[in-house]
Amino acid sequence: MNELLRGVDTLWVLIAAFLVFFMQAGFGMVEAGFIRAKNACNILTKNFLDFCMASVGYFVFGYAIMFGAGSAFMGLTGWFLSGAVSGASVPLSAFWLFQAAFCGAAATIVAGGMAERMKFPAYLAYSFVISAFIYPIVGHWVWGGGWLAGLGFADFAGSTVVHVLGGFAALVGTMMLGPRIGKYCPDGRANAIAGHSIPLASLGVFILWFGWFGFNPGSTLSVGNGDLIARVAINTNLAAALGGIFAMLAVWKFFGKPDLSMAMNGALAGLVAITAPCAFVEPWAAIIIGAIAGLLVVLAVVAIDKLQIDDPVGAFPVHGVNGVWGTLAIGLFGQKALGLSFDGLFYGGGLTQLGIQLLGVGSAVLFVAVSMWIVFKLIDVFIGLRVTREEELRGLDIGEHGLEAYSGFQIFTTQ
Amino acid sequence: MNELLRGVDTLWVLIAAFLVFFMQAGFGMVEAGFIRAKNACNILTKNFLDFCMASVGYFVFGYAIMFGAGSAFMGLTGWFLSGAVSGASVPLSAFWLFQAAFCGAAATIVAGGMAERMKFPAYLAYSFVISAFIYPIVGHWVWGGGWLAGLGFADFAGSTVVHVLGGFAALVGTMMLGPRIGKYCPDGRANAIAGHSIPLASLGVFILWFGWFGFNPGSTLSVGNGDLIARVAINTNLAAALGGIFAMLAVWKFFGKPDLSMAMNGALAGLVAITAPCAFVEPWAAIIIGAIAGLLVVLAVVAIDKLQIDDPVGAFPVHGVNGVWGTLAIGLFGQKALGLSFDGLFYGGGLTQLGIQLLGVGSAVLFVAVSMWIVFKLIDVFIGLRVTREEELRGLDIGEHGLEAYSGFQIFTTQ
Amino acid sequence: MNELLRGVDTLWVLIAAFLVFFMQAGFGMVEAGFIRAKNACNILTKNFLDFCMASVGYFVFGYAIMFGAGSAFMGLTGWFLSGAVSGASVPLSAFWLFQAAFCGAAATIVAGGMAERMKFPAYLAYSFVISAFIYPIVGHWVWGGGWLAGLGFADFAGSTVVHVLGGFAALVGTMMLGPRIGKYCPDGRANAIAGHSIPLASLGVFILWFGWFGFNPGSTLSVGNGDLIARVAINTNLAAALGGIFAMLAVWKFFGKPDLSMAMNGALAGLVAITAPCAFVEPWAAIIIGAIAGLLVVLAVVAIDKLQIDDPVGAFPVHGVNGVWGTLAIGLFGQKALGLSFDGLFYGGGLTQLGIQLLGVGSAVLFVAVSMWIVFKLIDVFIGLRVTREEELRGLDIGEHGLEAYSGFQIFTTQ
Amino acid sequence: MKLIIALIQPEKLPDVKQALFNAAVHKMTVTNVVGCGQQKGFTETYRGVVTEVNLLKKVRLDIAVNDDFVKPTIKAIMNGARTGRIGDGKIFVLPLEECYRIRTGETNSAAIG
Amino acid sequence: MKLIIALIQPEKLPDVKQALFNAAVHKMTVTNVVGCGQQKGFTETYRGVVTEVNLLKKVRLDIAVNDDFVKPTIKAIMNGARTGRIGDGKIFVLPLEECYRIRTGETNSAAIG
Amino acid sequence: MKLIIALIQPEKLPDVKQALFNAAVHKMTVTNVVGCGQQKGFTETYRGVVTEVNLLKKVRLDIAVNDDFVKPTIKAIMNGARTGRIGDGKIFVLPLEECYRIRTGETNSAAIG
Ligand SMILES: Nc1ncnc2c1ncn2[C@@H]1O[C@H](COP(=O)(O)OP(=O)(O)O)[C@@H](O)[C@H]1O
Ligand SMILES: Nc1ncnc2c1ncn2[C@@H]1O[C@H](COP(=O)(O)OP(=O)(O)O)[C@@H](O)[C@H]1O
Ligand SMILES: Nc1ncnc2c1ncn2[C@@H]1O[C@H](COP(=O)(O)OP(=O)(O)O)[C@@H](O)[C@H]1O
Repeated sequence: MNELLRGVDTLWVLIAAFLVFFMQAGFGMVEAGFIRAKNACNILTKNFLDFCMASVGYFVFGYAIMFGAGSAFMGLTGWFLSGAVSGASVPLSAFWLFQAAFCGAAATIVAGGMAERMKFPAYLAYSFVISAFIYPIVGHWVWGGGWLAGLGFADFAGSTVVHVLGGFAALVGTMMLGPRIGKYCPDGRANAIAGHSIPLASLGVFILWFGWFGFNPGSTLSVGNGDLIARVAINTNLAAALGGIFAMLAVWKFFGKPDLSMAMNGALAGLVAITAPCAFVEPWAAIIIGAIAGLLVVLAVVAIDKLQIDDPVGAFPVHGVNGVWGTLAIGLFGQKALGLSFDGLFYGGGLTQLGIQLLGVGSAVLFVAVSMWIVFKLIDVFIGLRVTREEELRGLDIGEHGLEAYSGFQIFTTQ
Repeated sequence: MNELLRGVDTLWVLIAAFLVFFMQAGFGMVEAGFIRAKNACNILTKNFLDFCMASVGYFVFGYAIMFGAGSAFMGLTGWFLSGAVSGASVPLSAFWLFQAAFCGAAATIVAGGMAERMKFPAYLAYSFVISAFIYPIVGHWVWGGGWLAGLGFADFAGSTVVHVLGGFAALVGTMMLGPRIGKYCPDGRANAIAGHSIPLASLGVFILWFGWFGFNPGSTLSVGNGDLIARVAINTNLAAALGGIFAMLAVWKFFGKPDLSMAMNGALAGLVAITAPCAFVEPWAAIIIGAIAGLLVVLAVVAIDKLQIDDPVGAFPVHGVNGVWGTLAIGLFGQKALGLSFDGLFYGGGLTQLGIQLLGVGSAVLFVAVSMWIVFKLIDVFIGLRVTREEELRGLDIGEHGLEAYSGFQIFTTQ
Repeated sequence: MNELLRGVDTLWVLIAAFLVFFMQAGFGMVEAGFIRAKNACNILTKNFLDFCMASVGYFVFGYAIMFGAGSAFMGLTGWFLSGAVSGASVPLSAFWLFQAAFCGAAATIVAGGMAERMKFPAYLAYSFVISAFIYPIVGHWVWGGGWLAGLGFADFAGSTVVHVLGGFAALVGTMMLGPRIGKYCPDGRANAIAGHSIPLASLGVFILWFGWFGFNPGSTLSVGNGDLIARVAINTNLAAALGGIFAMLAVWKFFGKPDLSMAMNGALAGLVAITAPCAFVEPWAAIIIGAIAGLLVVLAVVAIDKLQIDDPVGAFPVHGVNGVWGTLAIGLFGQKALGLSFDGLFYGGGLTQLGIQLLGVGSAVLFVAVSMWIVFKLIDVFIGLRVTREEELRGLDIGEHGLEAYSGFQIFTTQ
Repeated sequence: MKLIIALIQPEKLPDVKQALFNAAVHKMTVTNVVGCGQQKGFTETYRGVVTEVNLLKKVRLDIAVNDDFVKPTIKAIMNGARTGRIGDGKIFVLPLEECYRIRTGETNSAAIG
Repeated sequence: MKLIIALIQPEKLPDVKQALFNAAVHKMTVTNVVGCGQQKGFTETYRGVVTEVNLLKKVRLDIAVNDDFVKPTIKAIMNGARTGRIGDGKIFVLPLEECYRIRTGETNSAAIG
Repeated sequence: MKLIIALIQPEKLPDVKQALFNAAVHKMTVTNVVGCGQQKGFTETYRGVVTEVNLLKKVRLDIAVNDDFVKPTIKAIMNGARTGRIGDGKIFVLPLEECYRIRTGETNSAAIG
């Protein structure tokens, strides 16, 4: 019986891990679809290799830092998984695979924000560092028994650990890189640089939504009597749907037309936002959280464009902004009855949980911003972050990889 | 032990729900691939948002109508899921998610038939109405304890509830819209308007086939000792394979070349047809059902083209015609020993079950045709169903969404 | 309890079967993406129909030959599954579906190697023969209680049964067909014929990797306490990641740029190589096996190009070469403690297991090479293997299927 | 002989083809181009950025005709393509010195039609 | 100087390039076009509808040459592209007044080759 | 009137457009082409095969101008497109006999700009 229980839990964690792995394809298609054809191979190579690098980095260093015994800041045992112990009632291998897929997701978020101008070797270096060190440290704080866990900070499936981390790393990197050539006119107006394949991007969004059913429900790490995984699943779905609808309505109202690319970002925003609270809230709260996420992503896209921060796929608005929103939403809608330390504001729990959430997400932002600023600066000095103007105009596919994404097709690479 | 049993069943229902959700991506890719590039964003937006709308509509109204207590015609309790009860031995949230994904599938079938000329706001209105009201009513009849359930009407996974509904709604809508500009010559000859991406469509068919393994086997709603889910799975696969082969052979024989787009429609036809009988028949029957479905889809495509009904992706031939065929097939090949009320015709049960099936599918067709005719008429009057000639020629992507599917690519939009 | 156990195992085997089925989409996208647009429909039709044909062939003949009672060479009972028994503690239907999906995978590997010039009817004939007869015979030797099973030959999930078979069949076919027009200059230099859609290929690789989580872990055919499926899953992932990284490094070093298409082939190579040993080795061994696979695939691609064997997608380097490597790796890294007959060379078991592995893979190669040579020769005589020069230049999509992959797009079909 | 080059709106191609057909002009070559003219471009709102696309999609027709066909051809194009709105397009006429039909080796007037 | 425009079948491009190479013509510009001519088009049977596609894919070559190269160039194209079947294509010759090489600023005969 | 055809590197299009704009040339038609010239092509290493791609991507500009605009237009293109490296491209000038604006029916000099 215990064998079977463990078997069923392992099955669930593994299936969830497979789904989270598959999100990598979703990220790849969304990011590639939203940029120009001449850089599509480049982003796909980054996306593909950062998962490979994350697998290695998280095997050698990451898991030990995140789940090893150590200080409140980071773990220090279990390098190369040797001597490491599982963080759940499933075999270490299964737990590791699930966590490694998360780590890969965090790493790949950044590729989108820095797309169309970042050097490939620089990206490889970045992706190893984030998955071997930066992500595991924040992960340790929250899920590895670190100081935030001790305070009662709640982040069920990683709005902070994965998305705030990825989103803010993308923001730092994007600002350091500067905008793509031709994105802003001398007079400050922004030009739209349209994505080359909305169908690919749309497929990617569906894959991500699909994979998120592993990301959030899988974070239960156990099947139990089914109640928890079912609640997490319904919340995940509702927040995504409402995010999509509200982002579409917002863009329709503000810009006159229902833009699919924004509606899709809205669904992703809803998914990011529900990631932290999915276990601790009721469906009606998921609906509100998703709807607000849909609005937030539109506002954030417009805002960073005003600031001339050129984020081609919306990595920061989706993951950064809504990662913060989702983390804070726990302090508003969360319930003690559903496993939280304190009731949220709207359940009469006052500001305690909200305060803890704010502290947690604030610390994560600070740590990521500072550490990634240093990492990118170092990479810039030793490898160089940005390709040459000529290479950027021709496209990184030829320059960095000697390969075209769509050989034989007639495509305008500059206009 | 009971906890574990419930946990395992929940796991299964959720995984099946995820797979059914993923079919949305399949529908999107098939529909987009089979139409012209200039309307690809439009159909993807429809496809994307109808799932979002279905999530909301089915949450607020749909579930209550379908599974609430009420009359033989419709349920009336459990609005907003409050006070609703689960229709299976799994948590309400899990059961709802599975059912909501079905609802989304029914809604999205219509997009394909009415593609390349239907206004976007009209589509949004339609998709809310079908998922909040029309689909749940038919669903109530069959699965919610309504009058057809009482008669012993059998539709295991929804040939009637989902596919006949979607297929006939598409037929009504398509006829009301009229054909695309340039589809029929003044002398009545039809022109082929080729799809813009067969690879995308082919990916979509694989995703649908994959998702159907959630759709049909998942409709067991419980794992049991594995026998039933295994039987459903093998039948699903065999019918799809035979549908593909026979559609290819038919088109090869009649038109000289093995056309992939038709072979793929054949596989979908096989899947639609086996959806109702999958639990009640033996594999050899699944083979015959699938093969006939493959032939039927080819004949139906040719027939509706003769009638100048312009259904760009074959929504009616695939879902409507084969939904009827599958429902009736139960009356021929079904077995009492496998859970049916009466043995089918070929098992010596006479015409009883066949008669019930005919009554059931006939009523559904009637109800859908009438109600959707009214719905589309009202939409036509208040919103307008069809875009202008100019917009149709330029493409709905620019007109409705201000977005191109393949920015930078050289594409002929008219010929 | 026993019911539940059987139910859970069936659930697992079915989910794994669905994932393996989905690999068909992955193969389709990889193969289509790596060839020219003018032949994309053709390869997709082959890919689509060989799964359909495999479903039929494996139902009628294949299963009986592979798992029926009979001699050490082949089984002879259970035609049409009637009287057949399941090879695992799950229902026959579930076991069959899992095995049929494997059979489809073996068949489809060949399409890639022979792409862009093989006649469609010839391919249909080939795919029926391989899935009804050739694959089941080798399968019987290893998994159906045949002579290799008796010797203690180990191939956990099919490096030999599936990949060596597919890879060497592709090699034989490719050599018999000769290179594509324009691939080799009169002076012997090779021209690169670039694939038409790297994004599609890259999606395909992700789908394959995802599906492999069904292929390898699913081959446990039972959940147990989770340990085995978790070990298989982590090994699968690590080998793929390392294969990707090392292929990229190799191609970067030898040819100056990190070519995505090669890195992706490297990941596939790692997956193929770990398929046989995944249950019998530790993660560190999986890392080494994957890394070597990544190097091997690059060397093999270069080598067969030198020999003027024109394999457009690398079917032989990926599946043939690394199928052999993976099978042999058991003799090096395998452990008795993990279920092998003898310890591998590096665990002090001497050369026994390695010898058995060599014998097994050698026999499979021999059998496949000879039998497929005969099959292709017969097809060549009776149907003709290769299309005309004119059709090859125009593309097989128009010639064989009367269909374009990307209607409306401006594409150069010759250069 | 002249070579007539016309740049028209893509959505007018069916109408122009019909008009040319009515004028007994059956041979032509069609190319996808993008162009700048007086037309300012539609407004895209991709991801919240309002842009004016200034290279707009056009279709280019190349029609080689004998001298007596120049007028009717131009008239047909005008009729088919005109909406009266900016963006309707342009027609250019170039001198054409020789013409060959590859299949038969015929030349000039005999080859052109 | 002349500008030679040839419209050929896409699948003949390798042969034409070879023939031009043999005639020492190494410079050219190639464009994807679709065209109507005497050729009726292949029959598509997409989803059970038999259609004749009337705008067929062609390849357009633009080759600027000095006057003494006109004849050999035309002959080479003819040789490479001719199959004797409808659809083989057309060649047009236009007067060319000036030619510049952007890199060096050379003009006319010096710039053309 | 003349028809100016320029073949330039795709990545120089923004610069050439800017230069033309500065020279008050606002109208043009842009086509995607591939070309052979003195440039040998970048080296691709697709899947371990080193190739020299000999049909390279270029952008073709067609600009119809009145005679007094010919010189400034050519100069602007030269300025925008020149890098001094092989592959910079070519400019051809053809005589243009007539020009029509479809919208208004205006002709020649009045129609061209
Ligand atoms: N002088 C020119 N040279 C080359 N192409 C031109 C010229 N003028 C117009 N065109 C082409 O014709 C198209 C239509 O021009 P349009 O905006 O209708 O100009 P107008 O309003 O002056 O008729 C442009 O997009 C461009 O492709
Ligand atoms: N008068 C013309 N003007 C422009 N293009 C032409 C003309 N005649 C032929 N073409 C082009 O040449 C291509 C080949 O013509 P084709 O069908 O071979 O004609 P023919 O049989 O008269 O030689 C056509 O598809 C078209 O693109
Ligand atoms: N004689 C010609 N006829 C047609 N196109 C030409 C000719 N010469 C050059 N081109 C076009 O110009 C492009 C650039 O040529 P390029 O390699 O820069 O030549 P060069 O070095 O002689 O200036 C070529 O790719 C081709 O498209």
